[in-house]
Amino acid sequence: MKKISVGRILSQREIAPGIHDMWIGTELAREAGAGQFVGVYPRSAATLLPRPISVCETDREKGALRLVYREAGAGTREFAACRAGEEIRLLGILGNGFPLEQAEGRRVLLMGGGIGVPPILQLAKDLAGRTAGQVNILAGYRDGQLFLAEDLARYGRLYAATEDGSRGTRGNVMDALAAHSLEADVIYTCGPMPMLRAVKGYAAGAGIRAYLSLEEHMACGVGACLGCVVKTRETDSHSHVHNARICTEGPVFDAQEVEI
Amino acid sequence: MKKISVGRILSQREIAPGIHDMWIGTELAREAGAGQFVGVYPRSAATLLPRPISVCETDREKGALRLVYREAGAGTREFAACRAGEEIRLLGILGNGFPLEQAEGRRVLLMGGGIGVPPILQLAKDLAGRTAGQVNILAGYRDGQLFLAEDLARYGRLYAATEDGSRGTRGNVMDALAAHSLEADVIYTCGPMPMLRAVKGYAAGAGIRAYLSLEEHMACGVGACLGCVVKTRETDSHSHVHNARICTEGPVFDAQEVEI
Amino acid sequence: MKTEVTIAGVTLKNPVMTASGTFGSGMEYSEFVDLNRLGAVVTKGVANVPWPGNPTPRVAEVYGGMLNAIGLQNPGIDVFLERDLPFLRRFDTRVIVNVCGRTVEDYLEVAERLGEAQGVDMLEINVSCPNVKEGAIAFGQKPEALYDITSRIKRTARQPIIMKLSPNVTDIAEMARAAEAAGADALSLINTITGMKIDIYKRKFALANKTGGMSGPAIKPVAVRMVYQAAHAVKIPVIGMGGIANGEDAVEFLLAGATAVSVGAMNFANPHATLEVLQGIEAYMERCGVEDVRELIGAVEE
Amino acid sequence: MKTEVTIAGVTLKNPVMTASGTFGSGMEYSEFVDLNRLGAVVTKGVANVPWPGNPTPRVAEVYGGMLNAIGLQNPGIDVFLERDLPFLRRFDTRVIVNVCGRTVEDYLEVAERLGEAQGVDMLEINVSCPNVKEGAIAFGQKPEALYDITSRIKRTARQPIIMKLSPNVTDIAEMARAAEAAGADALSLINTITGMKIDIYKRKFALANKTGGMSGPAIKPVAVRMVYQAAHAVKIPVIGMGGIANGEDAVEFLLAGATAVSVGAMNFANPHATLEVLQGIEAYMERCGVEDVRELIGAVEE
Repeated sequence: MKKISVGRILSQREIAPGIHDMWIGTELAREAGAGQFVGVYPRSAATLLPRPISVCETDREKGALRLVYREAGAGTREFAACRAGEEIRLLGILGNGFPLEQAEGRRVLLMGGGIGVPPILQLAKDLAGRTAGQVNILAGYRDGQLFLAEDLARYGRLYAATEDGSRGTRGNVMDALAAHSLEADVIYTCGPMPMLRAVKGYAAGAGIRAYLSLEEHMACGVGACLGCVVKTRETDSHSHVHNARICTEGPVFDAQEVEI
Repeated sequence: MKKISVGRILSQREIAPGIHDMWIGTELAREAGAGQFVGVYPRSAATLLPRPISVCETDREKGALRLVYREAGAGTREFAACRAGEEIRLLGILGNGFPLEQAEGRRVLLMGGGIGVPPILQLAKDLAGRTAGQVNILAGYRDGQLFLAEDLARYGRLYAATEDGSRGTRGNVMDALAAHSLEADVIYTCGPMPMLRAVKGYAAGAGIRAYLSLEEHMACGVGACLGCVVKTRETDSHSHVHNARICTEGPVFDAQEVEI
Repeated sequence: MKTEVTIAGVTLKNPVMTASGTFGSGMEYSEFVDLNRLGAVVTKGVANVPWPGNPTPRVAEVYGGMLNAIGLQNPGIDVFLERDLPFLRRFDTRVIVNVCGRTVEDYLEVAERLGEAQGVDMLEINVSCPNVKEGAIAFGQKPEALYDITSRIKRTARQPIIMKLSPNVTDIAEMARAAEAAGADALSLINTITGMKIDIYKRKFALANKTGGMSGPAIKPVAVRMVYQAAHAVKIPVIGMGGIANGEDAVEFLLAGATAVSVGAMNFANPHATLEVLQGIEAYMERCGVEDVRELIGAVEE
Repeated sequence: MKTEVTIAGVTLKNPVMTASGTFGSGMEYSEFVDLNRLGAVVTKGVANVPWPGNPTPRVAEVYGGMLNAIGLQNPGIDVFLERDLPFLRRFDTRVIVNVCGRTVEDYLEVAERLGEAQGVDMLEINVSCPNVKEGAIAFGQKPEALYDITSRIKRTARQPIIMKLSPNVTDIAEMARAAEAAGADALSLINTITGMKIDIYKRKFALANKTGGMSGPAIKPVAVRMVYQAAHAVKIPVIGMGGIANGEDAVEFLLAGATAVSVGAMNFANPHATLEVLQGIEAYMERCGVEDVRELIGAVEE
């Protein structure tokens, strides 16, 4: 169920230039699933809208939620300045999350690019033991700062790609996919739009299922404002036009259903 | 000279309901005179203008400035929430201040009403020993919460007036003035407009000098915006109309010069 | 303490409503707010057929507010009548349906369909959406055009009509008078103010539509001024909106002349905003000894 | 790094100017800012005779900005020429004199007097002050009236004239075209947006004038939109202003089509604002490899 709640920051550190890792003590940790997100409210009177940040990891026992986000504007800059012990206002839990059941007994490939890497972590954790063989994880980075790589490696076989070639395969996750000629029955992915388009194209060609986690500017985060929509192949049941709400019907969509 | 500077809050406490007493460590303490004021900047992005707050007391050795202010809106509410050790942005020192030389060897009466009491304190300190006999101080309050009364009593003979009659003379400072039939050659006063009008009238009738510290909504605080003006008897040398800038030509005016 | 207000013969239990387009058709926010406590729910704009709206990005944040260029995406009158209206009718609140169109005929078709429907208390006519090319705003920026569409809809509508005015005009009083003269039962204002944001590092417009409608606390002083001017230009009731975040903001609009108020963009910043506004109004009445909220309407000292 | 821009043949060392009415005649802020570093100083409005302005309160704070109703208090052209102009001429910056009046004749008289003066680089004609009853705004809200006064002043003025436009209009592009057609050498916008604030506990208007002109970061998106629309409607240069607080804000106006920018209300929030805006523009150029600031003018991707 969606609600406003106040969490307490447990820890905060910069794990790569401009990439911040925040653990928050919040009851939302118990219901938060891989691929879902929370709206985080800045305190400044000049920035009123909640910032959508996806679940990176949850510790259900401790009731702790991990958010790994990029410092991109006034809001995230403010979050980055928050210290352990401070309170933070949250809206959530939001979105549909990744369909775990689609991985049952299948060969699974997880692909994350840039700030799309964090949601892959909780997904890899949740899939552990449910898939056919070990999960393969492709993580794409700008440079050698492979944030979350160690965490990911714990839950699957990690293949890195870096744009500058400093670590792993030079190029993006698609290059790494080819380099390691990995095979899969289903792909789960999150990352920049060009990467998602490439994955969608690859999956269509290979005739395999792919689930994409999409991003878009949001206002309400709960499906009321219709700010964050994606063009869909079929008429969407809510809008009755070819537009699904990323915050509500998404952020995770079957690649075949969306036109990106 | 006017400038922007950052002070550090040394202490803060509520000395009467909604009345706050803040000591700030700032170099401005060395130049700040009785009747002058500083612009205090709120931090909130929603409140951009400096709040004019008059000098209550200065400790020139320690470099400490005392501001006693009423919680009246978003800005002062924010100040009231500030704690010792925090930084606070200041604009100043502003305004002309009380003309101390007019007190030399004269019988002096100081009159403060409500949040107009604080500036009287530094004035009383600065006049100590320069006047004919002891300074008489009339302080008017809403109720028995006689904030700053003890401080004032150290520098002159204090007569209190309270609207509810709980302490001193029932009524305002004019009632107390009559009750104690005090005499003076010169009056310095700060308080609400009705009180200032009464003092102006009394001084005119008694044929004595009176200096009024005026208040008005301000924007820039440095004489540029012409937001805070008072109607003057003579054409003002800056404006060339009958308007003087309270922030610059004032806030202290000879009662005969202003039409209030 | 009396909080009822009446608009065109329709009594609201209190003056707090939702601003069209910020509250969907009530469903989404019913998880946060008990709709039974609201004076009225104003729906997202409904057209005669489904509208796809504009390309994304559709929203951008600005200092103290936001810009939107949704483009009135909506599922159309059929779906509204089948799905949204029955949902709203389950609650004890007034239902005001916002009507949009590209041509006068579009508006008339929707008004007719709603006229046959049960449980629609009033229609709000959106002639001021800055984000759709045809229709909409065109009707809302010239007094003659506003007079024409208002009188035509009034002849068709079975329910009272509220004309929602655009702030993007030289003289809001003139627009208010035109709508009143044409038979409008009430006015609501302000709709959003046209704004623009540019991403200086990408050198691109923040919105695909280039311009968008600005809302939020940043625009409140403009809204209060226009509500005051409109309320003093006409005799019909005025519904005030524009950046209302709390009860004090709402009271400011009432004092300026509004009979009711709508909470818009602030629902996004605080899903409980509508109820907090209501509680804030009641707290103000308590504190200031106001027995009947109607005492506040237009009560600013002239 | 080149920061020079040229407006009507007058070259400014950089595009940062001051907004009329927020910087006096430079004297007050010269304690905080080295005026030699500014592209131009735009003075407070100057009339043919001293103006007393409006009663107080004249200013009020609003969310992310302020309202003012100073009413163009000014000492008149004589004092300006004797005291303020000689002061400004001591600095190596361009001097732009804002001209105000109640009748066309008032404007013409001031323009004539300034035509005989040395060291006045341009005139900015204020036909958009919302706070004076006669004249001013009346000329700035109808294209015909704007065309008339612009052409008459142009015939009299010896210096290039900048027409300062009001945002309180339905169609800013139409106003911009009218001024250009009448011979304006440049445009500056936006002046303040008319707003209102009510003290809900006193139930009084915050300003003695009831309404006031709104300025500050809160209005920036409206200003950027209007500057974009005006710049695309005319060929003459446009000077952009409205809530500029830092270099990034200034760059946004340049990308929207402004040739120069003015810092207004933010001088009150930060007396160093003008220089920080200049430093911010230079930092942006450095970071983005922009050699010449003129590359930025209207460079938003269409």
